[in-house]
Amino acid sequence: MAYSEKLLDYFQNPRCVGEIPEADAVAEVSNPVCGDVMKLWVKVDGGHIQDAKFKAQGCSAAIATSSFATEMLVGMEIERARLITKEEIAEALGGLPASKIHCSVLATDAIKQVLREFQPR
Amino acid sequence: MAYSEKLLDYFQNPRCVGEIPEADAVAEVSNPVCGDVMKLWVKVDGGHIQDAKFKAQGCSAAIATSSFATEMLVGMEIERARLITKEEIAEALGGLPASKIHCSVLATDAIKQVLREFQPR
Amino acid sequence: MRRVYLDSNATTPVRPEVVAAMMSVLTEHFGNPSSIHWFGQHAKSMIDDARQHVARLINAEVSEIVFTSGGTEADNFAIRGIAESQKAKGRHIITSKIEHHAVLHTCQDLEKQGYEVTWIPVSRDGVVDASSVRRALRPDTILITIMHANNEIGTVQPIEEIGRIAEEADVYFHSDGVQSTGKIQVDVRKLKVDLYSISSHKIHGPKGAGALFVRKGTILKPLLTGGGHERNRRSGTENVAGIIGFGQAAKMARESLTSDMARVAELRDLLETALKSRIEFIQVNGENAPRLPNTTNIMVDYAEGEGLVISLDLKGVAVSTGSACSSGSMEPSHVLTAIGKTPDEAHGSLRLSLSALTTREDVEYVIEVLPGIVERLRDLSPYYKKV
Amino acid sequence: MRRVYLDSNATTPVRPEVVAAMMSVLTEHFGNPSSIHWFGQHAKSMIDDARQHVARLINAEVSEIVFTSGGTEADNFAIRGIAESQKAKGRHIITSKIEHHAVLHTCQDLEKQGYEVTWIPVSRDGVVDASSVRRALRPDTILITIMHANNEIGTVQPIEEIGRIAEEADVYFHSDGVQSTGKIQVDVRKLKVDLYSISSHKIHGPKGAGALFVRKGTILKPLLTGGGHERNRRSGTENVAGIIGFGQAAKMARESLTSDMARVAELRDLLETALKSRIEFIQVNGENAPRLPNTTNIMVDYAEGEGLVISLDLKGVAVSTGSACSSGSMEPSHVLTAIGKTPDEAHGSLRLSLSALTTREDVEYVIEVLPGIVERLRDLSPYYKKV
Ligand SMILES: Cc1ncc(COP(=O)(O)O)c(C=O)c1O
Ligand SMILES: Cc1ncc(COP(=O)(O)O)c(C=O)c1O
Repeated sequence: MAYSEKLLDYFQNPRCVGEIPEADAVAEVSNPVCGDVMKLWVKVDGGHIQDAKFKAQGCSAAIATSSFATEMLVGMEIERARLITKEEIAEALGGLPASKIHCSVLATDAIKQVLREFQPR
Repeated sequence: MAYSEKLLDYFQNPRCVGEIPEADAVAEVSNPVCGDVMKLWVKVDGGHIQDAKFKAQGCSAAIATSSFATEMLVGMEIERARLITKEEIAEALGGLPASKIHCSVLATDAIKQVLREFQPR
Repeated sequence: MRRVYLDSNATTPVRPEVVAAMMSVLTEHFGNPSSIHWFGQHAKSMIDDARQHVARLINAEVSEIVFTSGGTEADNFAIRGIAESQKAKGRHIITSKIEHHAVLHTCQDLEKQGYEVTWIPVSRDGVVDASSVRRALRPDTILITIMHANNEIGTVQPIEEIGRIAEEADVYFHSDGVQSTGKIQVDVRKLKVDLYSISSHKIHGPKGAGALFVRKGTILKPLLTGGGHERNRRSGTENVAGIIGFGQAAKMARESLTSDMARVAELRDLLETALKSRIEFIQVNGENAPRLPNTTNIMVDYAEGEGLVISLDLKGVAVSTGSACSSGSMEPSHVLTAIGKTPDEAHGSLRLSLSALTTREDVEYVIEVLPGIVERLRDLSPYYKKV
Repeated sequence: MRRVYLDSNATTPVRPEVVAAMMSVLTEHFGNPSSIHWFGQHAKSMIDDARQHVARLINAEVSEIVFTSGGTEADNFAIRGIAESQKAKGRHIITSKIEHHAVLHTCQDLEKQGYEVTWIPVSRDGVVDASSVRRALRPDTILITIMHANNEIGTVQPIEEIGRIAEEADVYFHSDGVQSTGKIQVDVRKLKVDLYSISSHKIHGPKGAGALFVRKGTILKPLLTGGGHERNRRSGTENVAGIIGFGQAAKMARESLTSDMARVAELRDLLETALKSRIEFIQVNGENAPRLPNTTNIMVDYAEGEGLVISLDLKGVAVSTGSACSSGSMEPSHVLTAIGKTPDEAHGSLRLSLSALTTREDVEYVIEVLPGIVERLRDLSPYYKKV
């Protein structure tokens, strides 16, 4: 298996799955090459992300990285959330095979877009 | 092994090896491609070949066919000896691999030449 | 963990009898078949036997079988060999849009070298129309190369019909028979092919051995030059153990083809029917076409193929999505695109391929675990709404 | 019958540890390395290990090892690959007159396609003069291909020197290392080669596996296109069992090279000395050149090579005359011709080649039986006169 135990755990038992009906912002992004999709809901409280949930359709790496990134967001300062990189996510999940690096981009794209939604810079 | 038992026997235990000091005819032929050489001595009595001996330097098939052909000659009518073909020799020895057919030509060449020696036509 | 292998179009387990035959080569009969001594001649005679088994499997003559390192080399050899030997006559090649990469990329490479390639489309069920091959013929056509059975969706092409067209037009005809051989009856005389590729590891033989059928009289430039092995058609010391294993596998494939494949078809049908009844929003690709008895390719909406494969893998079940060879790539399968699927649809495809060694228990296990897996992934999808 | 195998330059017996490693692949780890499930990934990781062993044997990096079906494919791949990729730059190739047929016939084939080949002669001892390579260089030279050690007479070529010349001239340099690898220390960095061919079955691995070292950055057109295996350098499902066997053989060759080859050299020297003292009118070819420790090629006047081989075979001893590959041909060996032998002389040559598995008893048996065989054949020769 080319994936780490941790990544497989997030794929098998994804955290933060679902929707937030009264979300402050929602983003939907997709990867034009492989067709993976992620939808991200966040609730914001002051400078913090109070809650976050996701749904995704895609490969195991896309689902795991989406779940992991969403979990990271919960309780995080918005300013810190802006700094999340695909490398940070990939590393925290024990690395990704070269052909799967682009999957973690899905999550960072969703984060960028969701933050832009309610607080455009 | 690509050779028959019989051929190997003639290679290992060649018959009619030697020289005939007072031969009626001697022929020496060689194959320009593979370098094999055969020398053939015959003693003739009337229309018959009374005795025949050979020496050869060459591959196993060349030695076996030379020996077998020389043995055939002993006691044979000259007219019959003229008719010996490479196929006859090869068949009698249980066949030859395609790449070794030319070896039996050495013996027929020697026979032709030796007969020409003492009774040119 | 229980392990179920339903990825036989990627490769097959090696039969124990094949392993035993290879063992004897590896431990005892290690000679080089080109050597004239006992060790070499013994190895040579074993290869002769293997050649006979492979020839009989497809009704070829022994002198028409050229051993190669596998299906990919056989395909390259056939296509590049004809392209080179016939280039004075012309540079037009006809192929289909659903060929294996070994044919597809080789034809694309020839395009870069100045050859012209006509890519014949297929129906929505994944079948080439023979008459479109006829229409594509030109005076400078030198080769038609159309696969016998597709590796991804299992559809069988009308090779006999195309063979007649090629014969009439006096154009060389190659067919990639890597997936068909050992699964359906193959008779190269009836098919009227000039060249036909086979691979050992798809019929329970070892990887690294294959063969190209080269009809007597076919003018083919060698791909590998050197010591003049294989009657000057393919140089290189023979993979004796691999070839002997291939021969044994071919022998067994021929002997039990009819009964094995009847049983395999039954299991495949059981699998397909059960999945269709237990999982909504799925379609079987190529369902209405003539198909290999062992293959089913399903399209699962609201889920992605790799996620399905990994989920099944975690339950011990080996299957694939798209073609095994392109697993590193993210592009949607060119075969599914050719039968009219959108990239999104293509990404949700799953190939389950059985073999003579597949058991009913294997199939039942998959029927048991797959619906739950699909359900779980769909619950994660932002698009899926339960009905 | 006692069987003694002294034809190790043709092929070698497979080590038991190699057979064991292959067994585990054939029985259990049959997955296709391209598959993403457990069966495939396990096979893939085994190949990665094997690649490491092969890389270490010649001091390459793992990413520089491309597995092939053998030495012949590696040679074809290197030469044809550079010829194609560099043809815009030029079409001149430099090689020697004593290359293996896999190089010789490939260069001849390129000549027919419009490439120009300079054939460097060798000394009477069978060695290329590096300075003649330098002199042969032209602005349109795209490749130098000179073997590391000769298969027939065992002479070792000045590859390091030629490597420096190639580097200075900025010309790609390939060396056929099929016979050198596993018999002498090989360090591709020190040799400054860009491409280096190896074959598994010459180092106690299975037939049908080999490798081409491709220095990082080398632009090489693939010979086999398809699924993009081997980082797009060589397509085709990997011969997993063969590669794993090759890896195990490479590991063992590296670990015991120094001690094995010291012992082998001693046995070879014993054999050579004994034969020279017991048989008159024999010469050792390449005697004064740097030579492989395992090879002796003797020329026996007044006897013919095939007759000697068959006679020895009937006593259970396997050796060869000329190159194993050309056993079907009657032409005198091009190597012996290149070192100045007449066709007649060349026909009386005998190659005895030892391996790490050769025992002192093997050698002593040959010393015992060969003189009588020579004597018997000479007694049949019309030219031989006892002195
Ligand atoms: C239809 C088809 N052609 C060719 C090949 C290539 O054969 P091999 O795996 O022996 O290189 C395959 C297998 O991957 C295949 O399915
Ligand atoms: C020097 C040399 N090069 C190339 C080859 C060809 O290698 P293979 O036998 O693996 O095709 C051989 C062996 O016959 C050889 O001795």
